[in-house]
Amino acid sequence: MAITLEHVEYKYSEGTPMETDALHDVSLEIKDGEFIGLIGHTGSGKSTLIQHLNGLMRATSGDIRYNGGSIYAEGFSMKELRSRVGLVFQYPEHQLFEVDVFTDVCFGPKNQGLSKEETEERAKEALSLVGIGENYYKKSPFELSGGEKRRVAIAGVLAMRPEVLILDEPTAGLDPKGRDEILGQVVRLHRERGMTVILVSHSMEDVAKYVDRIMVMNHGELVFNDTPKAVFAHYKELEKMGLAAPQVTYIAHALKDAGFPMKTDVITVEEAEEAILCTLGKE
Amino acid sequence: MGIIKTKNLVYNYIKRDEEEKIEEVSEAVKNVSLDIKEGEFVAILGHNGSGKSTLAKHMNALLLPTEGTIWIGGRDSLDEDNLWNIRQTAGMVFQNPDNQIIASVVEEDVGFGPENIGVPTDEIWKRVDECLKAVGMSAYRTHSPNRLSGGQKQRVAIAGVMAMEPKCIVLDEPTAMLDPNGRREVIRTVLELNEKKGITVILITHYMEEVIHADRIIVMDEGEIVMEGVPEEIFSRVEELKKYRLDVPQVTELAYELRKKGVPMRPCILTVEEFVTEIMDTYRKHSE
Amino acid sequence: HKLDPRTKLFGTLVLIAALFVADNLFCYILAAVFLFGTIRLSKVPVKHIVKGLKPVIFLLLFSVVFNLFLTSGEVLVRFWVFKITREGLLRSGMMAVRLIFLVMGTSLLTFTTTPNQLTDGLERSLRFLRVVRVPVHEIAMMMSIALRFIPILVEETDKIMKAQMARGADFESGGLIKKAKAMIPLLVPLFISAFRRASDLAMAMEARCYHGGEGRTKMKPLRYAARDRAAYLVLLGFLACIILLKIFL
Amino acid sequence: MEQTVKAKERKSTALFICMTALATAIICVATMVIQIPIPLGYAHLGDSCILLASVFFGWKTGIFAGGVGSAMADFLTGYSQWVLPTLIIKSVQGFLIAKICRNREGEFKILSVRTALAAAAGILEMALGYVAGGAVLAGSMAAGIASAPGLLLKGVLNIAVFYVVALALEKSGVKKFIPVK
Repeated sequence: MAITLEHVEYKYSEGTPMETDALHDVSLEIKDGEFIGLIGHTGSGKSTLIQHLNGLMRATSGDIRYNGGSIYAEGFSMKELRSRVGLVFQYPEHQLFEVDVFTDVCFGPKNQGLSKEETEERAKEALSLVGIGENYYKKSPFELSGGEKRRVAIAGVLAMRPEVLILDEPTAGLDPKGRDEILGQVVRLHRERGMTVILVSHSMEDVAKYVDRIMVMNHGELVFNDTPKAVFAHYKELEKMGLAAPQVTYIAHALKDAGFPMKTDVITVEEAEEAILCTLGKE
Repeated sequence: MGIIKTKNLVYNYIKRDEEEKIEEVSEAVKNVSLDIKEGEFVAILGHNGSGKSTLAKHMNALLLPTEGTIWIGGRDSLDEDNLWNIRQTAGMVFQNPDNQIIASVVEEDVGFGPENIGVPTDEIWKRVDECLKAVGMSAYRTHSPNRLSGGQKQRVAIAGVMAMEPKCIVLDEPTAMLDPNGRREVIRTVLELNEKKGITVILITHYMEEVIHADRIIVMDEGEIVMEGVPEEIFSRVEELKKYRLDVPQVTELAYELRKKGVPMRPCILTVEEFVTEIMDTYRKHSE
Repeated sequence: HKLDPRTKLFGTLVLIAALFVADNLFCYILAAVFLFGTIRLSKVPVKHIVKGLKPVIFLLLFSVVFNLFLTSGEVLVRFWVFKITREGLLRSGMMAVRLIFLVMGTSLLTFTTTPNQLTDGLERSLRFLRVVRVPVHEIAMMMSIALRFIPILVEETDKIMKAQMARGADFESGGLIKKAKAMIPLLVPLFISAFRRASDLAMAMEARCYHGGEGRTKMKPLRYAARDRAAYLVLLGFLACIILLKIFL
Repeated sequence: MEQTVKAKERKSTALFICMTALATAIICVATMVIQIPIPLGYAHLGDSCILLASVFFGWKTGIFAGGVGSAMADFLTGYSQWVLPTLIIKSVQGFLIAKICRNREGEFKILSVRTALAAAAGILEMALGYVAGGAVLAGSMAAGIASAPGLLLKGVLNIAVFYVVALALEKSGVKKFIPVK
């Protein structure tokens, strides 16, 4: 049970002078139950990559396997794939359309051809997973706040009971508390339901805090694919790609350069605190 | 009197149902009084829905106070004759870069404001040249805005406001939809305008890293000003900020946590350099 | 092709008028000379202009075939119920040439003028309409804003479609009603987001002191240059020749 | 209270311009991009968007957005010889729809005889207009008439789309956003 990409290439407007490489020889594996962070600056190919994972874009060459079978094989149902690999786009405004929140969340399961009871049951379950209470069911999705819209949009995908959940910058434009709430719910989904999660984010601090593995895209290539600690150790290379490491990593390096003996592979505030206290305590 | 001054400003949003009957009145801004001096860099923080955007729109007379008064450049916004003067005094940059660029060519968009206020053609060209240079976008002057990155679009929007030669520029979450690179570009541009041209800047945001260089920070919650002071002072009150759904930079948080654990530190650390100096002091004392 | 957009607009209009007036060989020869002369001057590759003909091929063939067989007159060839007449041949040939010239002329305009320049040109040319209370400035403003938002909305349409396809939406299959219903998840978000954009944009325009066309100055005022005057002379001459040819031949 | 009323009035020019411009852009995009397979080729949704814009926003927007939006689509996709006929046909279409669907007080309902008549009139005008346009451009009536069945079929689909989307939009409370004229 996994998604594997083998030498996937994607070219825009192939065969014309405008041809551009959006993905270049990307090979990777996403195992069941992993929590992965995908980072890269705007235009690095990360959006193109996630759209390949559920078949919205078709690779120019290379192969993508879902649970062992190629998704490009004849007879493979893309519709089925899309309900297994749920993708939530960045702007909830792009998918909310129904008269009320509840009906909107029902759209996904209804498209799967489920019965009315089953559909409603799933919608209720999905909404409770993202912390939207029953008092919201009859509200128009257009009257919600930014954070609430985002949660309803996630519920709209969760209602299809996907095995993999891909979130494209779910916290963009939210205030700090809103960011923490959404991410907290995603973490719960991952921990309690064992759902595979791929989080696309610009916030290194968030990625460092939550994910098991980071994939870094640059100019359509997968440049790093490792644990957060290992990836952030390359903070100088990340900077050249227009990315960065969490601020605490810089603090650790700055301290070390100033002659303060401590380990530098810290990526969260707690780790940094512990490391500094450890050094100070020893003396 | 400063460039922007409000006295007991109140604004109520009135929600009406289909028959135009009043359904709900919500107080977006409650009794706000503040005074911003010329040349100041003021940051307004607050979570979504705290009333900071509503307050900002008063500074450009896009909204008029329900009660109380706001003076922009000494002019009362309730007096209709002042409208265009106010909008020339205080320019405004909005959140979504796509929804505020009007023309299909960068330089034409920068010229839009001056065209509206009847600036002669030669003067428009002079201003457009200057403003594009000031935001570092001269190389893109004949490009279509659609091909620019978010940060570049916001810089064009800033140039468009600058071309009207305002004394003050109000930025309403200009970085909320940008990636980290775009955010840095925009903030650097804004800082430069404030320092080099002496333009009053009012920056509304919820990214704490962006406000550490401000002269003054105002925190809003539920339509009221709840905290006000220089960055060092505001950021030393970590718990209070968290109560208002705000964050502090990691370095500030780390210093705060260490201080709680008994490591001697100044109460407000905003940059990595400050942090390193403080820790090294302690470390040397320890080693002795 | 650095002519004033107004000149180009007028030129295209003259060409269209000439083609509809023309009804004999000399007129067409003259039009051909004029058209190819302008194409050479504009330095637009002929290949691009020929490509513009593709979409009208069906219409072209259709009218040629119809005129070929259904015009009565002196019969040249006859097989079964079909007969090709001399008049039919002439007529269909003329139709074809007329259509081809029309497309070539208009695509020349498309290639040498950006929609924005056209908007500017139209605004100035139609200024006289203000006398009869047509809001020419507002119309031009709407045009240029619409042009700015077309690419943005194209991209947005694509994103919305993908977001809904990720939720299992199907835009292609089913009967008429099902297809119509399938458009709700696409068009509703598109319209709502457009309303939002419109009100945001209106606010941004107001914030930058927009208050209609009164008292506005222009950053890029249109000015006729010497080459425009020359072009007008050529155009008028061309029109005069066509009319003379039509009357005297 | 007085001030807010004034503010609303002042706002109307810019807002009206922007709303109409966006409607124009939507019509253009719907004509160029959204394609649905039907018997006899593909249908675009330009006409349903003209219906939506004219019904919701009134005749001024109908004329401008309908005519210019569709003409722009023709211009941008390389059918430039159609620009002029389209401009005329679709402007009249927008005007007809907006005028027929509203009663004297300027009110409208989606589910009403007026709206149904307006939609039918709009589509008929469009089909007739293009038949005539095709006839003029190709120089023969037959060429124009040959395109009629396709046009009508597209028209029916567009009316269907208009109804379902208009009802959905109305339910989602869009009317609030519409500038009052």
